[in-house]
Amino acid sequence: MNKLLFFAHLKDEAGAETLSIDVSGKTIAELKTIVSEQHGLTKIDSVMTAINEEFAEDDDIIQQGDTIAFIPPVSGG
Amino acid sequence: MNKLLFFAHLKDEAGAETLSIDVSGKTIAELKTIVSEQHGLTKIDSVMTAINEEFAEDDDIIQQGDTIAFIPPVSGG
Amino acid sequence: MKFQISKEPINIQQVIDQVVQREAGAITTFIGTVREITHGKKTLYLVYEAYESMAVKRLEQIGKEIEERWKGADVAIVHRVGKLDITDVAVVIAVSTPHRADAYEANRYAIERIKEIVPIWKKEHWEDGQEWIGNQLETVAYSKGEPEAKHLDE
Amino acid sequence: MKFQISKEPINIQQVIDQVVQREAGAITTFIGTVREITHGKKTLYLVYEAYESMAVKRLEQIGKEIEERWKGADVAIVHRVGKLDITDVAVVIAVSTPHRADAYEANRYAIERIKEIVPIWKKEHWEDGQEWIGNQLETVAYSKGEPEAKHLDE
Repeated sequence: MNKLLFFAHLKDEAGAETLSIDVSGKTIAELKTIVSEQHGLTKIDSVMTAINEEFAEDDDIIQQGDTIAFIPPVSGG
Repeated sequence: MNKLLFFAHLKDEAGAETLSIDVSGKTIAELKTIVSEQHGLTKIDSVMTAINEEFAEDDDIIQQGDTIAFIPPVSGG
Repeated sequence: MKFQISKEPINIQQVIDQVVQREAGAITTFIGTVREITHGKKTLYLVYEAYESMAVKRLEQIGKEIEERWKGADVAIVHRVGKLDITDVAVVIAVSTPHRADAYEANRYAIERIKEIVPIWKKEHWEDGQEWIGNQLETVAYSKGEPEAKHLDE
Repeated sequence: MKFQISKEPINIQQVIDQVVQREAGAITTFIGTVREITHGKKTLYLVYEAYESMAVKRLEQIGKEIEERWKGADVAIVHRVGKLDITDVAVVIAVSTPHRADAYEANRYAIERIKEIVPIWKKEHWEDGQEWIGNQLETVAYSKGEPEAKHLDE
């Protein structure tokens, strides 16, 4: 299984803070398409992702047990 | 009368912190020569002066009652 | 604990204390405060949210980047989360260095990097609504590299 | 009392408190601390002396210069005098501005101007002697104008 995390407006759009789903073997790009189509996430292209708290690239492959976070443009500071 | 103020190494050189002396009518340049010759102040050219707490120029004329400070290169901060 | 996400008000002096060193002649701090008016609009309050565990890692990363780029630099950063009122302190960055020019530059670098890579978001609340604020840029995972010159100076 | 010469240790938070404003999004501070090693020589302690009444006027002048150059800036500066040990705080400059770039620049301007026009002197005490420190430059009464680029960054 994998854990997906949604923050800021993505949390509102997805209607959830976390989601448990098995997406191991898929790329980040494939996962982005899935959450975009199935969970209503918009502007997915401007969303960064992290695997286990490290920034990920679109072609990174998700492993069993990975936690994937969807990170909209940050606005701290 | 006028009051002269000496700071930092000038205080050590002059052997005094303050000096009462009548120098009204003289320019700052003239006063510099006086304190240099009579009070052993060295490197007087790199010393700034202030009249009544405002920076002065060499050709400023000292008035009765003015306080003149001799200000070596500053090193605050 | 030089890199923290805090639910409580930040004690500025405590952040500074963590970078005091005998080799330092200069400490700079950056204190980000909640401004009332932005782009002509009146903010009532903000809510900051963080991906806390990752945010701490990215703050630590920024600290390491600075210590590599500026010799002898020491860094501490605390970012607040939760509801903040006008003039409340959102972030405190303290940097100490032997000489002052570095303390300013390294500190500035830290805030620019925070605005790029640290997963923290603010939601602005106005009289007529509320919105999560993003940097409004096409954003990629620039986990390394220089702050982008085009970055907005908000 | 936004511009002070202090015989007592400086309370940094109190200096910051004086520049908090609802229009500010950024506060920077510069904290000058006593460094142990300068030019390879070990300092034991420093003594700062000021022409106090004039120093306060010049700090006020620097504050005015900043408020004219950086819109919406607010400034407070406290300089310590007397005997200071290693890591003790000699000066605290706090500047608040609406946007952060100005807060860094205006703060940097303040410390450069202090090193030019504020009548304060330090005497360094080493194991083998002591000396009043000057800026080692040909110095004229530059009561106005930009900080000099050639100024040493100590």
